[in-house]
Amino acid sequence: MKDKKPKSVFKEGAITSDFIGNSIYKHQTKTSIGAHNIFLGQVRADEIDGKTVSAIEYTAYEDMANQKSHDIRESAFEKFELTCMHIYHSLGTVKAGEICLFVFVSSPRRKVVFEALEFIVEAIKADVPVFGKEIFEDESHQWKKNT
Amino acid sequence: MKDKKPKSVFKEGAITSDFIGNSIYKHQTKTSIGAHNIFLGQVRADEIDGKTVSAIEYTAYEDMANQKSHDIRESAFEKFELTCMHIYHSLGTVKAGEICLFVFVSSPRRKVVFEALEFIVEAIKADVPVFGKEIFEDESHQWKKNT
Amino acid sequence: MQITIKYFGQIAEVTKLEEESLEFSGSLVSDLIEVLNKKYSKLINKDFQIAQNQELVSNETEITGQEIALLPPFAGG
Amino acid sequence: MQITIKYFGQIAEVTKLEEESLEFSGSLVSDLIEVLNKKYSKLINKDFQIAQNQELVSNETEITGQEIALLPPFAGG
Repeated sequence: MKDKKPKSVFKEGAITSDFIGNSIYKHQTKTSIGAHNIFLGQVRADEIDGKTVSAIEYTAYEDMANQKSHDIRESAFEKFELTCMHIYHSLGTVKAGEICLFVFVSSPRRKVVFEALEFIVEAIKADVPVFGKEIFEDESHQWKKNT
Repeated sequence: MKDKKPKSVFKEGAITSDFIGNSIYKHQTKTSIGAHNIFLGQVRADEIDGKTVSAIEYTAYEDMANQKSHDIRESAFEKFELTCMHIYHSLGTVKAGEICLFVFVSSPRRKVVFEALEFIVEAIKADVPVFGKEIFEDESHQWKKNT
Repeated sequence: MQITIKYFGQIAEVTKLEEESLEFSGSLVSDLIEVLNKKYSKLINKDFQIAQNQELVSNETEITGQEIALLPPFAGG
Repeated sequence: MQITIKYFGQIAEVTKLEEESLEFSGSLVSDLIEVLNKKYSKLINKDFQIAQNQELVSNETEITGQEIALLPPFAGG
């Protein structure tokens, strides 16, 4: 049994460029870092059968999602020499063009950040129970599915 | 012979987190993008023989560096399905903890951004004539060399 | 035994609720799916996985009555 | 022929200038290196490559008199 709740990765609504910029700024005091790698997931205005996606509404099985994100974090630190690592995912409505996923890894050396970031993003997509309802401009919807 | 000068990748001094945040913000109008990947090079306060690096002073063979960066850009667009791509490198003094390299790639899909970003960063390190003088706290220096 | 089931996303759309308690007399995950398919006929065409105590489980796993959830395909990021 | 050479980083530290014009009577890059090693004895211990017209060239390349540069190891990023 897990003895304490892991930190939440969720933020209500879109992740702003200010938040990301500020997060980068905070790492400038960590002078052992030589390389950062950042992944951002942005909501696409996909056209499906003549209708355009205007937003995605995210929900999650939050407890499991936070636990799985915590597990991914632990195994990333075990596999790769990372100085720090952050994961943020949106809940609720994120409009097309806005950012819904922000993953940030930092290390003394660059080789490791590329590998680590891809590992983490793929694990999030595969293992973290987040659900996305694609809302079209006419307010109809369909359910998103990761590929 | 090259018929026109490629765009400069250089910026005087450190690349600020505001500049990076703003660059992310500008991409929110491009709603075909689904994934961004960003690499940031940060100056490390390495300790070498008991002395600590306080800054790096960057110089470059600017014409050749811009031409090589342009070539890297062209071959990245040829190899990978990218929506956009940006490279910025500092010239002059960048203090430990500050950012000296900012590479930004965006694509409809995520798989391609990981590969593309690593390709571009490795090519910049190998092919772009930028030189770095590591300044220690006692004002002595040594010349940096990419590995 | 009394079990509590959570529904998410497209599955919650079918069940029209996010959580319910059921009296369950089977033993395996597959027994539970059978019960639910009877209760919600539209579930049969839906793609979902079952998590017990926040871990995905197979049809042959025994139901212990801890936190159970029906999860449609993940769409994070 | 009259050629112009640019020096960068650690190399400019040795030559104490960033650019100069030389009368050059050899034909290959290796001939030029020999001339420069004589002029700047400390160059012998330094690691550098030569670019002609903004492309790295080998010792066997012919000097055409276009933009020539001595480049120490790259340290971008």
